Amino acid sequence: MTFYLLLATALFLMALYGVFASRHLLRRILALNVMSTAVFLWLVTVARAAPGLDPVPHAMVLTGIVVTVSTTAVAVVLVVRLRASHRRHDLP
Amino acid sequence: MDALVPLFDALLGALLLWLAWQSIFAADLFRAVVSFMIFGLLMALAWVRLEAPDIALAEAAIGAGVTGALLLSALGRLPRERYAEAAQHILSHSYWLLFWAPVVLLAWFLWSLEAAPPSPPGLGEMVAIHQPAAGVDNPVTAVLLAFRALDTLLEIGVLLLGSLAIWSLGPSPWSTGPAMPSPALPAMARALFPAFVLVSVYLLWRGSHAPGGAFPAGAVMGAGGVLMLLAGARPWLTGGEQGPWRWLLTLGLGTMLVVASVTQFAGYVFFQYPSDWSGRLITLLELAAGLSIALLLFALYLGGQPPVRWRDRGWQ
Amino acid sequence: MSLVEWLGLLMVLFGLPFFFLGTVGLLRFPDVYTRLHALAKGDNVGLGLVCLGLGLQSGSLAMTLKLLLIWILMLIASATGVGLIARTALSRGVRPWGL
Amino acid sequence: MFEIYVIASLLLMVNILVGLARVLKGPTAADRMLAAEMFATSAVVILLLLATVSGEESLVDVALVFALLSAVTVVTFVSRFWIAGDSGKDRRAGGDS
Repeated sequence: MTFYLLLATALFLMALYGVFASRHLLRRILALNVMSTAVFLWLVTVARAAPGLDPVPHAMVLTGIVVTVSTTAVAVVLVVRLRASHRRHDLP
Repeated sequence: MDALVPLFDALLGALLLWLAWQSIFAADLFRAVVSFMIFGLLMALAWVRLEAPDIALAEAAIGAGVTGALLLSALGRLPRERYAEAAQHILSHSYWLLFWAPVVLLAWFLWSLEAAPPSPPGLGEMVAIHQPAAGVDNPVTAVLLAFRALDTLLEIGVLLLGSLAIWSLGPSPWSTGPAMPSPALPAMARALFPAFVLVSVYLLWRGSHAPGGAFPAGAVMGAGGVLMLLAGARPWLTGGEQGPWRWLLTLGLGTMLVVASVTQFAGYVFFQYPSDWSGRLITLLELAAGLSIALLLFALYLGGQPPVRWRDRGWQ
Repeated sequence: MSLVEWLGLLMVLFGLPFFFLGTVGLLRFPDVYTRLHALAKGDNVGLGLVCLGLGLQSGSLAMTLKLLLIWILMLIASATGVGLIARTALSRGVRPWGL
Repeated sequence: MFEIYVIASLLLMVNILVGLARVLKGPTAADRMLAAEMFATSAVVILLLLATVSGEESLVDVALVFALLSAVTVVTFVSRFWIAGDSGKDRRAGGDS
């Protein structure tokens, strides 16, 4: 279990750096997605410490995945629009 | 065999780390997107290892379906430069100092977890006690649609808000030109479409007693819609103001609200179901939510308001 | 173990090398078209043998049908996908190796 | 017998690891996509093997979803990325698009 916690931590930190440091907006969106996956991984791994299987964090993660999809879609479309109208794909 | 399973985990973890690194820092943007898609693929395996088949199913359905399609389509609309500048990082290396704070915090957290392994009571027992009242056998479905139905309501609300935001940005940016790469494509789509319907109905049905449910079913159906669109079918989801699609997009949210309010007027708490009706109500909600999740994901993929009339896209 | 289960195990073991050979082909072949050829072997024959073998071992009709459905879906997807990529590569002017 | 399947899934993971070299090298976008498709097939097989080992039937459903959706990725790649992008680049370099 510790192994997956470490993995989630490493993924989260890597993605955190990526979100702040990359210039291309699509890359930031990818980093944001990796970051949310790391958080889900953390949640599910911690939930396994409880005796029996705890379905509540699983349901939370399912909800989180849907929310991530919608935010990703909106962000991707915004990047495409920004490119079309201002010919750039990074923030000023 | 006992030594093999940790080896499997270690290999999986190393692959995940490498792919995440590639998808964030690779010089070529297409390589980054492909790495991200493979990352999603392997995350499904990780969920399986963590005994979360529900999440594995959702991750598979969404990562291989709408998210991948959306990222690839967006990449097709961005200019294909060598992305040399895209790999540039805007922070100087001294900013790495900023990241030591969370590192230290997380290390401390991990250490405290190791030092005193928590034995959290968890909510598993409570769910198990109340589950018979919910009328479904799958605990995750019971949590999603009975105990924490408010979360699901808001989740569908977020999906609806997302597609509203996208539609308000203008018409769909993907080319709907005549490019049909092969005559085999429409044939494949026709052959696969029944399978899409079959699998999503099966997942919906399974949701009441095993991993499955409205969201994976809706995601599979939405991906089926994307495939049909790419194969040249003219969807009946149009930008015109007439038609049933606006009602269908809000079907999930509407049904949940109606059920919640009716039970409230009948003297129960918001989203508390009468116990004889619980199973049937949950099935109804799943059906409505699955249908509108499929449509909403398809609408999200379109990337803008669909045209009032879809053009025919024959093979060139 | 019964004879049918041994047969299933044998089929799974026969199916797996196709994936390893597919990877070898993916890495060693010189152009897209030959790599497509290597890939399709794993998709069609390798997965087919594994699905049939596991279906024989599962002993339930529903599971066997589900495994067969997986194989058929993969067959359809890979057949059209391979054709699609090859045709597009040709029309975009990617030269076959040796021509 | 189940040990064999665990070893087999481990070998398939190693297979994916080795195949990642193609994603890294390219040279055309199609090569990278091909590698991703092969990983999808490998993941389906790993899921089926793990389903047999653990007796968890729902893993077969996950494999089914992967098998069904693998077509969507290829078709989007070809018709929305490869064709929609600027043409003529492949012709010049014999690759690298």
